[in-house]
Amino acid sequence: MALDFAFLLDFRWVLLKGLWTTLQFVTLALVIGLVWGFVLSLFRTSSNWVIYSLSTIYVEFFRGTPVLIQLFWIFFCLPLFLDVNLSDFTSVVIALSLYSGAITSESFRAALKSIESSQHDACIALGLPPTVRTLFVILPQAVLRAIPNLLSNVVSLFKESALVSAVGMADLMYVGQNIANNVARPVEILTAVALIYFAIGFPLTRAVSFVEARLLKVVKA
Amino acid sequence: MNYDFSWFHVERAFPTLLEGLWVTLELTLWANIIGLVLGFIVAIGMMSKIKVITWPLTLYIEFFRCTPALIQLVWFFFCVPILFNVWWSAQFMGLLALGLNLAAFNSEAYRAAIQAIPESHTDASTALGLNGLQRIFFVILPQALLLAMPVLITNGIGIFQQSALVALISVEDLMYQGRYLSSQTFRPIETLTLVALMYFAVSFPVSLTVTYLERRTKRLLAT
Amino acid sequence: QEREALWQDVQERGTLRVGVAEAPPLMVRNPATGEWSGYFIDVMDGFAASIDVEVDLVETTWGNMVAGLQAGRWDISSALNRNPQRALALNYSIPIWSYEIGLLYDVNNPLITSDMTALEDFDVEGMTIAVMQGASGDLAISPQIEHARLLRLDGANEGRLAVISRRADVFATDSDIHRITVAQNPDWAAQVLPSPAISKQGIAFGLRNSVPLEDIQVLDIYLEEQLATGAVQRLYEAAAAAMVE
Amino acid sequence: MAFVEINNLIKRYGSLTIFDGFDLTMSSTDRLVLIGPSGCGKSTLLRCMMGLEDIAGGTISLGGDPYITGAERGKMTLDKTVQKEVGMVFQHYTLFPHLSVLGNLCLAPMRSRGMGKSDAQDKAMELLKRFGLGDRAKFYPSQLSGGQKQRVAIARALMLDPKLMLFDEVTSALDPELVKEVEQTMMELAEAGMPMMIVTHDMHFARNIATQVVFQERGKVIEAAAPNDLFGNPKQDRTRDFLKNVLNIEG
Amino acid sequence: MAFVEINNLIKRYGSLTIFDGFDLTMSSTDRLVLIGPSGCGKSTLLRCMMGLEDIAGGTISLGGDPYITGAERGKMTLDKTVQKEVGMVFQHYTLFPHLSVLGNLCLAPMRSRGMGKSDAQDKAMELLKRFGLGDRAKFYPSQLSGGQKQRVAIARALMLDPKLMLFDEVTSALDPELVKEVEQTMMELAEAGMPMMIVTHDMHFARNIATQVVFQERGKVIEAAAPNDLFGNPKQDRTRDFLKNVLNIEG
Ligand SMILES: Nc1ncnc2c1ncn2[C@@H]1O[C@H](COP(=O)(O)OP(=O)(O)OP(=O)(O)O)[C@@H](O)[C@H]1O
Ligand SMILES: Nc1ncnc2c1ncn2[C@@H]1O[C@H](COP(=O)(O)OP(=O)(O)OP(=O)(O)O)[C@@H](O)[C@H]1O
Ligand SMILES: [Mg+2]
Ligand SMILES: [Mg+2]
Repeated sequence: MALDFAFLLDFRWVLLKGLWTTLQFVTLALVIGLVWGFVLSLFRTSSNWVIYSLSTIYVEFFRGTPVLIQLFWIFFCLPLFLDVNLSDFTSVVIALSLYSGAITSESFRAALKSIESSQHDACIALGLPPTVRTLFVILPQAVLRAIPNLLSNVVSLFKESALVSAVGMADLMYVGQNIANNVARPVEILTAVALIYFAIGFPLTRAVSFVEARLLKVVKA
Repeated sequence: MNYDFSWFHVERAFPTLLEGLWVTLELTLWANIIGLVLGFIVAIGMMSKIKVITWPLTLYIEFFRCTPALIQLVWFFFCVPILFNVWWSAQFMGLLALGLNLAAFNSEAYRAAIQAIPESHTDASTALGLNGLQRIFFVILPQALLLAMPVLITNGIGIFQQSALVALISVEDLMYQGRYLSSQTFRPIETLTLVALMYFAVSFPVSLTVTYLERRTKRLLAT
Repeated sequence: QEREALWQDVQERGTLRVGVAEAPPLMVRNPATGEWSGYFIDVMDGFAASIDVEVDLVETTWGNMVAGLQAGRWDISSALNRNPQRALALNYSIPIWSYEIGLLYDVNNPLITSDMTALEDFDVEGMTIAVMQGASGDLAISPQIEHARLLRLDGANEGRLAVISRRADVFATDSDIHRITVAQNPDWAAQVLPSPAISKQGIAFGLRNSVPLEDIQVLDIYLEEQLATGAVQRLYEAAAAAMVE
Repeated sequence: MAFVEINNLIKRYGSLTIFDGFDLTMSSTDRLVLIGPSGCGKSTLLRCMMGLEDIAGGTISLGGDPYITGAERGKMTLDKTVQKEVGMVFQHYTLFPHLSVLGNLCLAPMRSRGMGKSDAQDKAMELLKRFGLGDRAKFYPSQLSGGQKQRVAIARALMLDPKLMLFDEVTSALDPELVKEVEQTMMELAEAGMPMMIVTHDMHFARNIATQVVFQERGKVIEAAAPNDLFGNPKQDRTRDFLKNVLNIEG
Repeated sequence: MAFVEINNLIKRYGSLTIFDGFDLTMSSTDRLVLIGPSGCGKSTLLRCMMGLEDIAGGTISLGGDPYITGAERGKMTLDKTVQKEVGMVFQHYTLFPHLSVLGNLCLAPMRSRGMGKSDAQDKAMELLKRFGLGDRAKFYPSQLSGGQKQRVAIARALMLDPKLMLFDEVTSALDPELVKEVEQTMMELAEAGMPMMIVTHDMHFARNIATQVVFQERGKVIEAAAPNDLFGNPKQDRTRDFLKNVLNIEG
């Protein structure tokens, strides 16, 4: 069959709108996931056995089961258990936030672990109270060290978000399928959608390497 | 709650789900073998100073890192035959896509690990009269493997999780069987809950083992 | 099991939530605007007006049509095929349309010749038949196939892709969907309508098991009238005409 | 009454006992240098005095004030106000890598003393100039040499006007060429009359800076004396052995 | 003809010239110690001799055999057979952390000499016993003290029966207490008649072990003499200055 990409031009705004939807819920999920992930990482370094175990199981569950199933579950099972109605958008944001919280917490945890105990000693020797220590010494270093990892998480979440098309959310992938159904030319559409994801994802991964090279030079004394 | 749970069908379907799990495990295993070996070769290639080698490798890595795995699978399954005129089975194509995806991510893990090996080890190898290949095999590879192991295993579990996507190209893995059963029995909620738990039952112990191994290698490699 | 008072709930809410997935011309999503059209949607609009509520369309995929209904994300699943297995888990309205399964194929495919007219002709070794996972084509074809290989895919796109890429030799689904494919890709696409027909199932609206028969009767009575007056037929023709232009 | 007084200190790591009734005193005009073989507990002693380690018994006093009291069960009691009057410098600088030199110096006075920003910065600049680091205020630790880092760490500790400074092998991680600049900074501090406790492996420096040298082994003080006596004429066999061991390469 | 002969060595890092026509000779009965200020090129010299650096000109010979010949453009020529007769020990041990002590020792003989496993192990055990490390064969580097690590590194280099050993500040990273054990090992090697070139900052050790001391500065040999002459009665002002600087802390 002959490939013909020209017709895609007619759909450029539609594809962009799909991308816009994708970016909206990915951004929301990222922000929520960032906060939730940091809280989780503190839970996971907790000395309280119950908090530690629960948060560990939570993180492992969301990292170890297919995101497709998580989405499905939040979409169709959560309303049954909670007996509430959630809009598609809300459901997607909840599902992706829960997932991104889990992967973000791992990045934070690794960063927290990489801060030498001598930094704590130095804080005590300088008479810094615990809150100052956490806010002004530990947190900034943890965030700096976690940044490359967090950025990689942005890329993975952005990519994984293509799955929400499978539960009927009109994101980039879904719009692509919709167009393909309409014009019945799936090869071109699929390729174009892949390229759009790439066009966003690639600069992001480059940014990761850039930040990694620059930032870590400062932080690693 | 306004829903009657019925586990009867699901119970009957359990053996089928186990068959699916077996396929998932096989896929994961082979994808990991491809990912571990090819990933290292790519990482070594990326260390090269020759642009003709690094450019295509960069393109390969970035393509797989920057596009959704869903698209990669579908693209491999449908577009490769159209564009290159080759027909391999769904299972093989799924495996290939997953393996190449994992290799791209693993190569980055290896690269970071290789960079963490002190440069002086290269000098020491030369001083000991080891040639380039011997150095790679006996000095760099084992250390890179040990240093990168936590990330490699995390990636490996990630592929276990992501392998669910092959269901969309009709590879009969756990996800496929789950979806099939749920459309057969019309008990999607029970079936998919069970499927999620089955995935978790595999990934959780593996992940705990990783944490343990991570602690051990750290101690071993501490200098 | 609890019984629910569906129409009462719907009227209190003021909206009737209808689960929809792409199946032109029954239900069509306009990619440019994201708006839905199609005669099943027109029928729902009419019904909603008759009980004095608005229609709220919930987009989903075919694979999730049942799950979303059971989870209460919407009140009615639009355009479900009636079959006994499904009836164990769902309630149905009366059918308002019957559909035919067509087989889409690539005219350049040497395996397919013009004398192949029945499903048995396609059920041979070396033949691969693509179906949409969980959709009516899957449910109708799977039990009848003995020799050919089945390829269960996610949606209509993948089905078409399978034919283009020769992953499958034919793609079995609603003939109306194929009609569009053939119209858009005259260079390679063609379809066979097997005779005898593969399945003679009615397309209806699906409701939860917990919806009492009295409530379903309300819907049925409305549909009965639309059928009897030929309104459904007119809506179909209008929608199909809109598709092909 | 002595300025620093350690009474009957008991310190354990799990089942390993480091100190089992350790005593030490130091006057406010002293600069006490601790020497002894690796693992004898020198660092542990300084860490206990700084309040970094939970002690199982005994008291540690500063200016007659017992600010740390060990408890066999549960946590020791620790008077944080007195603790803040002790400053400590570590072997590996432990500067905060995300803060500039100035930021490192100003953090503690601003956050734990409530000093105003400009006051803190003025004071910091004064200290930095005194140590010849005036032009490094805006640098980040990763941009400094080891010797500069260590001098910044000393300045940082001095920002809180400590009454006692503890130095734990502050030159051990430095290239030989950079040792001297740090030792000179410490000498200058000594001349300004700062009471100090110093752990070092550099016997020549020890001899130069100390007013009193304490040789300890396995958690016990073996010998304490003025530097000329201890180095020139050690009374104990074990001291002699140790010194011979450390110094003979230089014979 | 000298055992080691460096002729007109030219070495650059980019636009930075380290050596611009450097000459040095050493006989097979010599133990040559290189001293000089930081950055003068001592490590670079050893690295050039080991074949680790690409040189831009000159030759380096061992036993009359010019095994490294520099080239202004393109790569130098290097005779790998002769290169293997040179052994080198580095400041930071560079043991392979994933191999046991025995594994570290046996890797090179087995892989680059094709020695059989049991032969290699026998030889390794003999060397380890000679260095008092017989009981550490199964340990991993992370389980050893710094001094033990460095002695293992020396043993590892000796596994290939080198004709010349190069030591680059092998005790600089060690705790003072551990320096001696490594220096003793080197002394023992010296007594066994191994030709060595040693870079060190420890003047006392230099004096003890050297048969010849070379003081270099900015890529030039300033003075070369027997240790007693060079340390006791330096001819050049710059040598005197350097020695004063290094030794005065110990006055
Ligand atoms: N956190 C800890 N947990 C368990 N044991 C410890 C810990 N810190 C130190 N030790 C042990 O306590 C003993 C004393 O250690 P310390 O660091 O005080 O010795 P040191 O005299 O400073 O030695 P060095 O000269 O090597 O610094 C050593 O045997 C050491 O192994
Ligand atoms: N890889 C390199 N690239 C650029 N310059 C280098 C490199 N290695 C060393 N140099 C420079 O070459 C000069 C000589 O370095 P070298 O390490 O040989 O000195 P050194 O005498 O061993 O000093 P030290 O006593 O500090 O070890 C220095 O100015 C150093 O900065
Ligand atoms: Mg110590
Ligand atoms: Mg050097």
